[in-house]
Amino acid sequence: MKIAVQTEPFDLAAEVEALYHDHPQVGAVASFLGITRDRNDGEGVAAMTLEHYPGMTERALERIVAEARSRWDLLDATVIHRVGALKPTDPIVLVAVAAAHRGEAFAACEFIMDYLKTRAPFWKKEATADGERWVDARESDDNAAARWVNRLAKP
Amino acid sequence: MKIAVQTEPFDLAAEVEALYHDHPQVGAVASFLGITRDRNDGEGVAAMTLEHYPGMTERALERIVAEARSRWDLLDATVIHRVGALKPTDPIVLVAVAAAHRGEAFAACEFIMDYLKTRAPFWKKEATADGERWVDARESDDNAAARWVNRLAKP
Amino acid sequence: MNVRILYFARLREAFGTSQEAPALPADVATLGDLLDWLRARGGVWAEQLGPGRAYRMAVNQDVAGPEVRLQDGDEVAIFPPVTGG
Amino acid sequence: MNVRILYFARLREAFGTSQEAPALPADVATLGDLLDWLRARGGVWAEQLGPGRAYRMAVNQDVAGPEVRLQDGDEVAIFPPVTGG
Repeated sequence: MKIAVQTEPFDLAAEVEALYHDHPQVGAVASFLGITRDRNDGEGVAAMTLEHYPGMTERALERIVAEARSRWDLLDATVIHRVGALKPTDPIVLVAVAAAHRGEAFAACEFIMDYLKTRAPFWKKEATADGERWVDARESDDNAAARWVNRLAKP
Repeated sequence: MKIAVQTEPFDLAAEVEALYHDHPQVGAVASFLGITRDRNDGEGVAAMTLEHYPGMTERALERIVAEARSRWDLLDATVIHRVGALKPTDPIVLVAVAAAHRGEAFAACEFIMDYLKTRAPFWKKEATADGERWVDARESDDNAAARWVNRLAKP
Repeated sequence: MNVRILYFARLREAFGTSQEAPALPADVATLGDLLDWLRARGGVWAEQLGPGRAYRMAVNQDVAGPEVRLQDGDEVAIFPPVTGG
Repeated sequence: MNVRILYFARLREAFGTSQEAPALPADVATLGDLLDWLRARGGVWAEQLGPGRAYRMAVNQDVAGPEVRLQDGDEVAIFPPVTGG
């Protein structure tokens, strides 16, 4: 399991390859890349700054991954989240999950993202033509996370 | 949209980057990598050969991706499937889907894999200690694909 | 009527051929008729395409059922359930 | 009792500070008491932590509710709903 919070870019291919290269029992790697967009809520976004709560962030991510591993039969997982200054098309977050079969890998990858969005202490500030603004939390993210509460595995 | 059937390895990072690099409206790329395992149905697998139906394969993959695009609001998608000789830890298939938001990207990526598994004309032959054997189709794959029939989007 | 028939994977090996282009008798009008005609060869043909065996068919690269009418020049394929991905 | 209080994002900016380590009066026993004590400062404190405002709290890096009892040396954090990913 790898959890990292960093300002530097990450290497998608190297991170995914580390999950299966020496692990011939891995049949499936589901991964998710979150990317800085140039628009949000109808406004142009020129740049973004990501703030976090050092210490609690890593702890929260570790717990989310541990929860995923208790729900599904996973072989490994990696979560890397960037902080600091980002611009449109910059990757923000990578979640990659290795399992023997695809169902577990897909479910756990989406679960980790949904929980990360609602439980890991990161905050986005966007630079728009009207100045800077803190991004508001979305109800749709709460709903996405709530889907998993009474659901131990995929339907 | 990119569909490819090839004997050569593919470059995960380059394929994923092509989906978002010049497309600042992309906020999410969900991807799936299927990898050759060294065991299947309790037996060791030393190598694998993938056969396909040239022409129909590409057509089937194009239809599956078109169906995904009609169900979800996607920005782009790539499917690359290898054929020929493969050994454990070799990637077999890449499905990568770009969208503005993660829910669409995850759902479409899993949908494409579930349909590819049951509708695209590929056949695996495994080399085991007891000789070669054709892999049998799995009922679990039919069930996974059937989940989508009455489901236009994620719950 | 002439059609081209392709065989894949387990069926290709069982039949010992990857394709053939037979001239079909006049009473072969549908894919189901073609299957009957192939089964009438007996041996592996009757066995592999017999009741209870799992196989799929395509006409001109689209999955097709036994009711589909064949036309001169069609590309027919017969293959096991798929196992890619 | 001494605790360290961290503020993040919108709240850090509103309060004009990222942390403080106040000596708390004896009647501040829980996180809820601490919130009352902060609101009693008035101004942005009363406003940002007032009814209807969305914020979250953590004690020693675990999300916590107002009923949680504070102990000397605790690390308390108050922050807006999270927006990462």
